[in-house]
Amino acid sequence: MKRARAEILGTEPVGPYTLLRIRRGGLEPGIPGQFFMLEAPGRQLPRPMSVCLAPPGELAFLIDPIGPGTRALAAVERGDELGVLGPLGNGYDLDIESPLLVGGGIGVAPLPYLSDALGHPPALLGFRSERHAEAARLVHNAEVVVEPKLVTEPLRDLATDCCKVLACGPEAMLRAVADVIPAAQLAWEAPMACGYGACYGCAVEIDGELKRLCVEGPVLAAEAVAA
Amino acid sequence: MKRARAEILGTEPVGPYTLLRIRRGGLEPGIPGQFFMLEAPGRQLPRPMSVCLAPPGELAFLIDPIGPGTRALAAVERGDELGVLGPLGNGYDLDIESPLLVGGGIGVAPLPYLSDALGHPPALLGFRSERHAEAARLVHNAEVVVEPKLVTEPLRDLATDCCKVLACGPEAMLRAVADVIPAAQLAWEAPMACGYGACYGCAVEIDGELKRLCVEGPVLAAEAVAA
Amino acid sequence: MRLLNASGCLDALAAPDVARSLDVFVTKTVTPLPREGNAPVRIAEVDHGMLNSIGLANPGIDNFLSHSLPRLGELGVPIWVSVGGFAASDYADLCDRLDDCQEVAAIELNVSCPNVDDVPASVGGIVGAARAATRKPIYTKLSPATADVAAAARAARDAGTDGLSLVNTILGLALDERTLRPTLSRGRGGLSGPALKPIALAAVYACYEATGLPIVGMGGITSGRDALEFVAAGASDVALGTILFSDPGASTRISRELQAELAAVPVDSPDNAIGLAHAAPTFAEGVARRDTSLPV
Amino acid sequence: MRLLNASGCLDALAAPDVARSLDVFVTKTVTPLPREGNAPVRIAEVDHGMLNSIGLANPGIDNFLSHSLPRLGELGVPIWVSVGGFAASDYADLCDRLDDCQEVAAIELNVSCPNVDDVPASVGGIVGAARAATRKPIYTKLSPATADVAAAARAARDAGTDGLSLVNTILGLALDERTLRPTLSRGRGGLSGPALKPIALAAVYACYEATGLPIVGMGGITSGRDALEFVAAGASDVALGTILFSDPGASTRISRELQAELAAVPVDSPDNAIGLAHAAPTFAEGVARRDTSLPV
Ligand SMILES: Cc1cc2nc3c(=O)[nH]c(=O)nc-3n(C[C@H](O)[C@H](O)[C@H](O)COP(=O)(O)OP(=O)(O)OC[C@H]3O[C@@H](n4cnc5c(N)ncnc54)[C@H](O)[C@@H]3O)c2cc1C
Ligand SMILES: Cc1cc2nc3c(=O)[nH]c(=O)nc-3n(C[C@H](O)[C@H](O)[C@H](O)COP(=O)(O)OP(=O)(O)OC[C@H]3O[C@@H](n4cnc5c(N)ncnc54)[C@H](O)[C@@H]3O)c2cc1C
Ligand SMILES: Cc1cc2nc3c(=O)[nH]c(=O)nc-3n(C[C@H](O)[C@H](O)[C@H](O)COP(=O)(O)O)c2cc1C
Ligand SMILES: Cc1cc2nc3c(=O)[nH]c(=O)nc-3n(C[C@H](O)[C@H](O)[C@H](O)COP(=O)(O)O)c2cc1C
Ligand code: FES
Ligand code: FES
Repeated sequence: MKRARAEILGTEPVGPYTLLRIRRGGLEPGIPGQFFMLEAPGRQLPRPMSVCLAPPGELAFLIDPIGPGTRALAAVERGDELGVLGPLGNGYDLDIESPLLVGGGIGVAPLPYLSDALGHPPALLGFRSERHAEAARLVHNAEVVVEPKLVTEPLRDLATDCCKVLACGPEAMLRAVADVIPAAQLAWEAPMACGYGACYGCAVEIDGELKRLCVEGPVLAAEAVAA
Repeated sequence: MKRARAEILGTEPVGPYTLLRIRRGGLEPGIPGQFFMLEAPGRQLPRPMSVCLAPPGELAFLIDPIGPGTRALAAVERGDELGVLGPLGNGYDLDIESPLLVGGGIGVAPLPYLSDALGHPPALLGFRSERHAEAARLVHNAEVVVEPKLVTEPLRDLATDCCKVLACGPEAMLRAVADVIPAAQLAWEAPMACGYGACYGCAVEIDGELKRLCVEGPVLAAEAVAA
Repeated sequence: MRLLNASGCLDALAAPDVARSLDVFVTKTVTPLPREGNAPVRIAEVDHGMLNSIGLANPGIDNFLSHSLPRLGELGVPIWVSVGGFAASDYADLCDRLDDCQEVAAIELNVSCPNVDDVPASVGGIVGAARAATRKPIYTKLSPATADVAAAARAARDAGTDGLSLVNTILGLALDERTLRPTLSRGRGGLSGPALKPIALAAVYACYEATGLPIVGMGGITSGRDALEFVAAGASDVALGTILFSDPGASTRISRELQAELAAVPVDSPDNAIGLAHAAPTFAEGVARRDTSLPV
Repeated sequence: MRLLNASGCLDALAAPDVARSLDVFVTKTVTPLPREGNAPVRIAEVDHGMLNSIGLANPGIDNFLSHSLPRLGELGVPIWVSVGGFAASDYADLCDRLDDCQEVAAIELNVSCPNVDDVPASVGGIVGAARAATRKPIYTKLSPATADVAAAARAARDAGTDGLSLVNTILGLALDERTLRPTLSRGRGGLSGPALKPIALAAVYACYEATGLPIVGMGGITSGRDALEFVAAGASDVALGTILFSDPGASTRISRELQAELAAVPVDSPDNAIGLAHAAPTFAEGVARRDTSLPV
């Protein structure tokens, strides 16, 4: 993990989300599924954000402004500097055959970078509305479903054991995916104060015990998480 | 007393001090020696400031940036808005013959407006340095002394009972003036949280008892203050 | 839900218009004898609040009854009198003196001033003595500076208090920017303002759960959102303190903001939001829109 | 003056470089048996700080001694072990187990965790039992949530503590933005960060005056200026907690800032600033440049 003050190169709306681009400088982009802690201007604690895109010299994050921290991040301006720490946690295992990416809502965030790393495998994305679905444009080769339709329906047909699923999304979706595909790799969320194992705030039940998601995850094998 | 959000018309340096000009709007300038509570951006409490000048449509305050509140006030920018409350307290009694204004340091602040109200009577101003003495230009008809010389020296010769002294300045100076001229009107300072009698924070010893300076003063008869 | 001033944060005789903007005016704490209060400097700003060591400056009960109270009675706002002493008998005497005054709507027992050296006797003892001395509604004001504020609240309830005022200040220190000596002559002083809010909210939450008594919530309230949180935590009324120093018009602003906040919850009146934080999860989840993805 | 981490705010095995940037590493509180801690959600941000209800999640003394301590010993940083229990005998046993470990430079007695239901016995009893069980230096960590923290400090001194760690968190509450229910599953949690600073500073000031013991000061320290204020109030060492979450490099930055602050006071070394806030007025006036005009 490395800490830096990174220059903000720009922000752009993607449906209801904001794509935040920073200068990469000496920071490693890390493995898809890893995350950075981003300073949330005016707030006490940084916020965990997955690497969304890593073009040369840049890092980009896709932000869903749902509360004080993410609203502050979505409001930063080009030229400002932001304290960033990362890459953190464990990303997806990329050493797999015929991957299928599955995302729900803001869970799409890590998939563009993941898709690039895997040579643009097929992806299945679910969103709450057409507007949210605009984020699908960040992911190559994606099939999109919008509520009331859920990703788990097409998933049943598609993903028998023909392919390995890598997913990120809200809890309900991840649990449904885990049911259909026990071998899936799932990226989870938890409130995080530090992101590097210091606070024990991000505890989640893994293999039957409370463990730190920032240390053990955020990507976990589906079996690891209690049903 | 009236509360308003006033537009900042501009700031200009006067020696080490800052002259802050705001749009008067519906605010009364009050009597010279009265003060306003000015919001100090980013701070919890407003700060008391004497009316320094009251040209048509404006109010001006002279600020000595000595701490977080005054530094924040000296740093405001034209076009910003500031919460202001006033006029507050009791000003100078202007119904007097042959007045002599005496000021020390930032104690010069209320004197320009006072001088205008009295038709520019003679003034005696003392400062710590030539740079501080630049503030003397705000007061007509002023004689200036710079440390190590003190205003009390010329005062002894000048003000027997030939004239009525109205003074503002640091405690040491006010006490010295009180010794020479028991009939003087003196404007005192105290830390103030509210400026309108609510907090009892500004208590000072007046006529032998702790009383609220924002209610009884800030201008007091020299005799009122214990030696 | 009524909007009050916090005791010691408004002088209705010095600022009658501000007092009239409130639903209830609460006096500064009155003691048996007159008190000048502590020596200046007795206020200091800190980054997220302020300290005070006023030390219960007040005219004493005799002058209060003869001079202040009659004039307060003319304001047309219900008057609560805050009383303080150093023994249960002091509180009993003060309540006894106030019991016949028809200007007095309620009595607040300040058993929690951090700025006087003699700590008053046990909460239960004081409330019991006061209860025996008056039929007026009694609100007991507690300090958050205790390991178990709910225990003090229970003691007050069992001794017959009608309600609780939560919270008083907690001791803090500020050092002068240049000398590094305490800014306040007395050294430490009571911390109020935004820094106190989470502590005050926790006290209201715990005491509501422990006693179900009516609670006047206070501590760092600066917005309608803050007021709503105190109500949700269990306050039936809320009081404004430090915010009045920078914004004498705060009560009007905060009532307006509160209405907007209620529309968002959504709850139609503040009274229907009382204790919402204690509501059954099912209800709360109903309010919550989107499922978060915590795997637990 | 040494720079430590606050217990529970750094895992030296997860972030060895951060631990090595400190003069002393303090472990998260270790209890007799393993503890998973409280159910999530167990952290929440508030406007001027944060709440936690971790609940002493730790591997228990056996695993700590067999797995963690040997690896901590290899860091090359002096190790203080924080211990916690629910009876004086727990503390005695823990101290006894640690007494022979040469990796352990000192023991911190956490008698002040707000996130466990069983409140430990009296401070004096715990410290006395611990003192009898170990020759290691003992620092007793106190809570600011008391009417008289100096009394607890005296009790700890009389029972044989070598120093004090001041302060632990104080209970606070945060409500979810949309549901108005407590953000933490446990309801209330310990408040840390800038909002705690004036309260912590007051505790250090009072306990230094009351005991003269060495004090590790902590509570909302985010800058060199904050560190200097804790030292001036009476801390001989200072610890960083919440700030480490947003700035793992805080210790290096704060030491640098502290040097600059000292130059301004002016004092040549932090140790010469210890207790400066208690210095004779004459000295302080010497430091102060300009006379204010308070007529008192
Ligand atoms: C490893 C990891 C990677 C992450 N990557 C991303 C990312 O790339 N992009 C991104 O936008 N977020 C991401 N998140 C989630 C993000 O960190 C949180 O949404 C953020 O910390 C919330 O902070 P806040 O202050 O804005 O909102 P909070 O104050 O923490 O929560 C605000 C309100 O939102 C509610 N809430 C909580 N979760 C949700 C939710 N999911 N939707 C709607 N309301 C909710 C809460 O009830 C609360 O009322 C990630 C989280 C983790 C752990
Ligand atoms: C009625 C009244 C009218 C006033 N009018 C004016 C005015 O017109 N212009 C103006 O500039 N000020 C005026 N003052 C003083 C001004 O209000 C204070 O200087 C201000 O409130 C200080 O706030 P602060 O946060 O900047 O400094 P504080 O944090 O309050 O003090 C900062 C530091 O300055 C030190 N300090 C305190 N007083 C002084 C001082 N006089 N000189 C140097 N250091 C000092 C303190 O020890 C502290 O370390 C007036 C005060 C009153 C009561
Ligand atoms: C200047 C000042 C004076 C106070 N005087 C009293 C008092 O006389 N009696 C009392 O019960 N509380 C007193 N308090 C405490 C307040 O009533 C209130 O409990 C506390 O300030 C928290 O509310 P706030 O954060 O909104 O100010 C005083 C507070 C301040 C700031
Ligand atoms: C997440 C978290 C966990 C903590 N765990 C412990 C602990 O295990 N033992 C302890 O004595 N204090 C613990 N504390 C309290 C800190 O050691 C410290 O006393 C407090 O946070 C104040 O310092 P700060 O404001 O700099 O964080 C914890 C604090 C936080 C924020
Ligand atoms: S976020 Fe702090 S330990 Fe995981
Ligand atoms: S400043 Fe508040 S009473 Fe005078």
